[in-house]
Amino acid sequence: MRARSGISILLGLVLAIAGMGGASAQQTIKVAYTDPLSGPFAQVGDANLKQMQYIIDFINAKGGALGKKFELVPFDNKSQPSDALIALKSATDQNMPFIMQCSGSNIAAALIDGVNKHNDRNPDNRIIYLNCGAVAPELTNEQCSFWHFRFDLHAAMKAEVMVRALPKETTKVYLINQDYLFGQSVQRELRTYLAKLRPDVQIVGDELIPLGKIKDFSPYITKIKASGAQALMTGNWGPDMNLLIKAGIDAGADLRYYTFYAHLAGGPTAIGAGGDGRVLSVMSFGENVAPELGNKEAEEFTKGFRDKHKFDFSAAGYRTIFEYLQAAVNKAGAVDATKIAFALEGMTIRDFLGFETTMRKDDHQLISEYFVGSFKKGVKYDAENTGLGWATAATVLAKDVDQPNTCKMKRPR
Amino acid sequence: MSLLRRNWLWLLALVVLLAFPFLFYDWAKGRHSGFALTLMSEIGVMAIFALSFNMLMGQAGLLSFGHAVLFGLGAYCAAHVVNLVKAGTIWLPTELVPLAGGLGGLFFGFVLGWLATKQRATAFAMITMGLGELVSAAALMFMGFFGGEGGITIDRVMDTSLLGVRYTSPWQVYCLVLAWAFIAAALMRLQTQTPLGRMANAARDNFERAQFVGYDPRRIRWIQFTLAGFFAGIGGGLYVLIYEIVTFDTVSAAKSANALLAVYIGGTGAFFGPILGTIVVVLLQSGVSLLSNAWLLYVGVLFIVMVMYAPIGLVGLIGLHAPIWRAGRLRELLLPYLRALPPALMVLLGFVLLVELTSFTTIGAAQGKHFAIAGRTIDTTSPLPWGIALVALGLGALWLRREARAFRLRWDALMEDAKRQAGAS
Amino acid sequence: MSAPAIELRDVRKSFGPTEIIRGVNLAIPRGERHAVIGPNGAGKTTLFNLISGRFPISSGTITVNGKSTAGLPPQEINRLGLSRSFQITSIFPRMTVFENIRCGLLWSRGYRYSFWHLLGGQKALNAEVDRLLDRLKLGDRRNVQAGLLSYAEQRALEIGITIAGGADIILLDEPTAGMSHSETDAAVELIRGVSEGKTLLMVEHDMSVVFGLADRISVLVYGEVIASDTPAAIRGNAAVQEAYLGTIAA
Amino acid sequence: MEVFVVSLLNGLVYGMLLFMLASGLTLILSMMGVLNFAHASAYMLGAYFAYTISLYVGFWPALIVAPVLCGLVGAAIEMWGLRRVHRHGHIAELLFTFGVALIIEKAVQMTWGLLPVPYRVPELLDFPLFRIYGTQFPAYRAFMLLISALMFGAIWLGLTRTRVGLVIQAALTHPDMASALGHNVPRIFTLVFAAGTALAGLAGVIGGNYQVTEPAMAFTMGPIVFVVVVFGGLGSLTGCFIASILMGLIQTFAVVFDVSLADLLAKFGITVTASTPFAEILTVTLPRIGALLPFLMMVLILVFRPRGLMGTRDT
Repeated sequence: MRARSGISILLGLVLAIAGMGGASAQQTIKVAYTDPLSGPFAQVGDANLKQMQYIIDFINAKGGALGKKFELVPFDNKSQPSDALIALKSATDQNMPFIMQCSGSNIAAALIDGVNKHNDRNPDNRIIYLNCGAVAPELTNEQCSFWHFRFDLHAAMKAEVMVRALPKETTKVYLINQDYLFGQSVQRELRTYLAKLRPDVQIVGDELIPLGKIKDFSPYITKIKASGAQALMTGNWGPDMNLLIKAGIDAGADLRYYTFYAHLAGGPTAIGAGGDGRVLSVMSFGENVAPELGNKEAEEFTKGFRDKHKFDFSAAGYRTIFEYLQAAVNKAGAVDATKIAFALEGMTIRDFLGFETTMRKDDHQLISEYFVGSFKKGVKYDAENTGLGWATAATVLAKDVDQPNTCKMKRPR
Repeated sequence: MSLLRRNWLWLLALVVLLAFPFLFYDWAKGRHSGFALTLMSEIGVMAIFALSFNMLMGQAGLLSFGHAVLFGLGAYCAAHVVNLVKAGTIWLPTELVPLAGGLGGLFFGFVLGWLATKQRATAFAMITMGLGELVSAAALMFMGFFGGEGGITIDRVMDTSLLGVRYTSPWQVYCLVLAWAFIAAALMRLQTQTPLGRMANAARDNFERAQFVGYDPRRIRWIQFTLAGFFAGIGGGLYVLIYEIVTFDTVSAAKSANALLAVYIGGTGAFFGPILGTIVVVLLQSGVSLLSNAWLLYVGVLFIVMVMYAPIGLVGLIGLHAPIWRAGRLRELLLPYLRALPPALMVLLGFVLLVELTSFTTIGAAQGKHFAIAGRTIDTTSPLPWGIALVALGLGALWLRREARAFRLRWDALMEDAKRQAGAS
Repeated sequence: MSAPAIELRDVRKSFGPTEIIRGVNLAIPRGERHAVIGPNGAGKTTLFNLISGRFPISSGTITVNGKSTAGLPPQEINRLGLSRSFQITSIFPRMTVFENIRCGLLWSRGYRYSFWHLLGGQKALNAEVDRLLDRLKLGDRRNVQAGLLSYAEQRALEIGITIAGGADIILLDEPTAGMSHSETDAAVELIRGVSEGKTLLMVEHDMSVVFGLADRISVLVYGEVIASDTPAAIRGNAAVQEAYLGTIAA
Repeated sequence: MEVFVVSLLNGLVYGMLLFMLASGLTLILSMMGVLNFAHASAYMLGAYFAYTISLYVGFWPALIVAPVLCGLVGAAIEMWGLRRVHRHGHIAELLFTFGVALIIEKAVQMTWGLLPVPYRVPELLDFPLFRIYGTQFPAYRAFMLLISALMFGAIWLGLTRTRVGLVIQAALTHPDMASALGHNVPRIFTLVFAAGTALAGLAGVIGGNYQVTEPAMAFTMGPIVFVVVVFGGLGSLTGCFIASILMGLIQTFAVVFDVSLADLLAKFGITVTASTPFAEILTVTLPRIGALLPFLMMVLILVFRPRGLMGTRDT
C-alpha cells in the first residue's frame, strides 16, 4: 500500500518535470529571457523579470500580436556568457523568434556573436536578439548586427545626457569608474562630451577602480574632497556605487553624485535618507515622470505594478520594447525573425509617455527621450519605502541624443 | 583482440555517447537539439577539466582553488591562435586547436606552477586562490590579451579541417569534443601509470619518504602541475570551439570550484570518478537551473549529504559493491534497494516541494511564474501543498530509516558471505 | 684506501638555545656494519636526521662517499648512495606493497620524472620488485594496501623501501623496535642479508641485535660520542659501562 | 598631510573590521584546520539578524543578541555537521562549509529577499564626531574602532587568563597535541567554532550598516578574510591583527599614490609609450590595483615564507 503511494508520487514528480520543461501550446510568441537569476547578481534578473511579466500581461491584454500572446521564458545565465549561449541554443531548439537580455555587455557581445553565427548557419531557424540594457557603445557600432536591436541608450548617449544635465554652476567634476570595458567606455565618453558640451568644466580627477573589489571607499572620498570637486560622475553599479555614495555621505562631503544606476533596485535602500538632493541618476523612466507630465494613463499603468508587487517600477520603459514587437510582428504578418527584423528597422513609435522614439535603421539603436532623476524627499512616489524618490531634474529629448554611428550593417538577402 | 577485450568499456562508452544525442533528435524538423548537444559538449569539456584537476587533487593531494586559470588561459591562447589562423598568419587544422590551448595551459602551468608548487597542502591552496583572484582581475583590466569584458570571439569555421568538416553544426563540434575527450582521458589514465604519476601518489601519501628515495617532491608537484595545465588547456581549447567566445569567467574561482565539486562528488578513488561527478554537476547547473531558482540550494544540500554520508564519492559507493558483485550475489541487493527507493523518493519529493514552495512564495511569485505540477497550477497560499510536503518529508524520513536498517542487515550479511567466499578461494 | 662511506667532523646541531649534537666525529669505512647506541634523548635519531639531510647542521661537515652534504636536500644525499629508514614507520599507506617497493626503485633505475614510460610494461623492473618482495617475505601481500599491513610487515616494508634503490650506505633507525622475539630474529636475518657488502649504520636499543650484527659500535651520550670500537671492546669499556650499559644491566 | 591623517583613520577602521572577521577564522583554521568557507556567511547572517532585531527592539540589544544567535548557528553546524565530517579529512570539511555557505546564501535570499535591506546606523551614533581638515569623521566609525578594540582585549584576556583559553592557545600551536592535554577536545572545538562564528556575526552587526546589507555581501567578503588569516600566519592572533591593520592601511593608501611602473621607469629615463612591450601593464596605476595588493602579498609571502607574518608553523 505504502509502496504504491510512493510510486504514484514518483510518477507525479516525473510529470512535474516533464510539465515544466515541455512546451505548452504553440499559440504564443515566445521570448527567451536570459539574465542572472541566481547567485550574487540574482536581484538584477529578478527585478527585470517581475516588471517584464507585468508589461507582457498588459500587452497581451491589449491583444498581443497577430492574435497570439507573448510569453516570457526565463533562462538563468548566472552572469556567464557560456550559459547565455546554452540558453540561446535552447531558444532556437524551440524555434523561439526572440531572445532578450538586459544585463552585462560581455554577455551581450557573446549573444550578438552567437546569434549572428546561428542565423548564418541555420537560415530556416533564425532568432532576433533584443538588448534591453547592455550599453557598451561598440554593440551598435563596430559589432553592430542586423539581428541585434538595442532598446536602451548606450553608454555614450547616457554620458551625453549626464553632461547635459550638469548645472551651470558646476565647474569641477571628478570621474570614478570601474576598471573594465563598460567603466572604461563611460570614462572615455564622459571626457568626450564634457569637452564638447561643457568646455568650462574642469576634470579634477579621473579614476578607475577594480570591479567589485573595494570594500571601503573612504580613501577615494578623501581624495575627491582634496581635489575640490563639486560633482562626482560615475558609471559604477552594484556595491561599487552604493558603497561609494555611502562613504561620501558619511564623510559629509559636499558633492553631487551623477550616476547611471542609482535608481535601480537596491540603490535607494543602500543610499538612504542621507542622499537627499545629492544623488542623480540617468534613467529611461522614473515613477514620478508620469504625474509630473500629468499623464494619467501612464501613471495608472505604473501604479498598477506598484500596487500588485509592492515594488518600484523602474523599468516601465520596457513597455516600449513590447510595443515595438507588437507593431513589428503585426507589420511583418508572420512570426518570422527575418521579416520582423526588417519591420523593426526604422520603425517609429510614440511611447506611453507621449514622446517620439525611433529604432534607427543604420545601427538598430533605439533613440528615445531620457531623464535625469534627482533623489529627493517630498515626491509623489517614493523609492523602496525610503520616503525619498526620483524627481525629474532634466528631460533630454530623442533628437538631442541622436549621436552618429559607425555601423556598417550587413543585411540578409 | 585482447586490446579490444581490455578496453571494451571505453568502446561501449563511445558508442553510447555517439548514440545519445539522437534521443533528442527532432525528427520533424530533421535537426539535432542544439541544447542537448551543447550540454553534452559542455560535459565533455568539463570532464577533461575535472580529470586534470584530479591529477592534482586525487593523484598528488594538491587542492587547487585556481585551476580554472589554466583552463581559461589555455582557452585564450586557443582563441588567439584561431584568429591568427583565420587571418591567414599561421596555418593549423581546426582539429588541432585544442592542442594550441593545451600548449598555452602547459606554458602557464609551468610559470604559475613555479610559484604555487613551492608549497603544498593549505599553503598551496591559498597560493592558487590568490593567483586565481589576480588573473581574473587582470582579465578584466587588460584589453590586449583578454579582450576586456567582451572577451575574445572567434569563428570556428576556418576551412582548415583535416577531415574536410566545416564545424558549422553543434553535432560536428560534439564529435570533435568527444574525440578529444577520449584522447585526453586516455592520456591522463596512462599518465597515472608512469613513474611520475606513481611518484605523485607517493608524494601525496608521504612527501618526506619520497625525498628519501631520491625524489624532489617539489619537482614532482611542478611537473604534475604543468601537465595538469596542459590537459586543462585542452579543455579550454575545446571550450573555445564550442562557444566561439572566451571571457573572463573562464578563469574565475567559480569555474575552479566546479571542478572541485565534480571531483569530490564523483570520487577521487577511481579514475572515472571525476567524469561521473562532472555529469552530475553540469546537469545540476544547466539542467536543474532551468527548472528551479533554488538550484544553488540543492547543490549545497547535495554537498552536505555527500560529504556527510558518502565522502568516498559516487564511484566509491559503486566500488563498495565490488565484493558482492564478485561473489555473484548482487541480485540479492535488488529487492532491498527497491524497497528503499519509494521512501527515498518521498523524502526527496517532500524536500523539493518544500523548498520550491518557499522559494516560490518569497521570490518566484513576484516574477509572475506559476507554480505548476503536471500542468495544474498550485495555490501556494493554501495549506494543502505545504501539508503534503511536510508529511511526505516526515513520513518518508521515518520509513527510510526503517528500510535503511533492513538494508544494512542484508548488506552486512552479504558482505560477510562475500568475504568468506573470497577468503576460501 | 678510498674515502670512508660516511664521515662526520665536529658536527653540531642546536634547536634554539639547546645544543643536541655537540661536536660528533665519526668515520665509517666502506662495508662496515656500524651501530649507534646510547640512552634515550642522546641524539641518535637527530644524528640520523643530520646525516640524511632532514635537518641542516649548525656547524661542522658531513661527507657521504667523499662528498660534502652541506646544503643538500635529502633527495640529493639519497642520490649520493645513502638511504634511510625511519623509527616511526614511514611508508606510502594508500599504495600497494608492490608499488611501495617500486617507488623505492624508480630513481636509481633512471626513470626520474618520466611521464612517458608505462610502468606496466617495464618487465625487468617489475621482476626485480617481485624478487625483492619475496626476499622480504611479502610476496603474498603484494597487492595489499600498505596501510593495511600488520606492524611487523610494515617494518619489513620500510626496510624494503630503504634498500630497494640499491644504495650502498643504509641507515636504519631502530628497525626492530616494537617487535616480538621471533619477529626480531627474522628482521635481523633480513638486515644481515640485505646489508651484505654494503655500509650499514643503525640505531638500535636491542643489545642482542646490536652485538649480533655490528662490526663496530659507537656510544652516543648527550650529543657526544664517548666511545667507538668493536663490540668486544665496547663491552669492556668502563666509561660506557658507567654511562649507559650499567644502567641497563641494573 | 590632511589626506594622510584621514587615510590613516579610514585604514584603521577598515583594518579593525577585517580583524573582527579574521580573528574568528584564525582560531578555527589554526585549531581545527578547517578552511571555513561559511565564515563570511556568518558575517552576513550577523548583519541580517541585527537588522531584523533592530526593527523590533533596536540596535543595542541586537549588538548582543545577533552575535549570540550566530554563535548558536555555529555551534549547531559544528556539532551536527562538521564533527561527523572531521574524520573524512580537510577537503571534506571544506566542502561541507562550502555547502553550508550556499545554503545560507539561498536561505537569506528567501527570507529577506534579493535586495539590500535598509539596515541603518543607530540614531544615537549617527552624527559626525569631529571634523578633520573639513572631512567629517562619523561617530559610528569611532564606535566600530571601540568595539573591535574591546573585542581584541576580550579575546586576549580570554586566551591568556582562563583555563580553556590556555588549552586553546596550546592547541593553536600544536593542534595534534590538544587531545593529549586531557581535555574534552570535541567540546573545545565546538566552543571555538561557535566563538569564531559569533565574532564574525559581531563583525556583521557593526559592519552591515557601515557597508550594505545584501545577499552578496558574504560572497564579496570571503576571499579577503582568508588572505588576512594566511598572511598573518596560522596560530597567531597577533599576526592576524597586524595583517588586518596592514591590509586596511595598504588598501587605503594605495588609493592615494597615483603612480605606475611607467612613472618609475621614467625616473630612469625610459619613457613608456603605447608601443612599448607590456605597455598596458606598465601604465597601470597603483589605485587601480590597490584592492588586488592583498592577494599579491599573500602569494608572495606564502612562496617565500609559508608560515606567514607571525605564524607558529607552516600553513
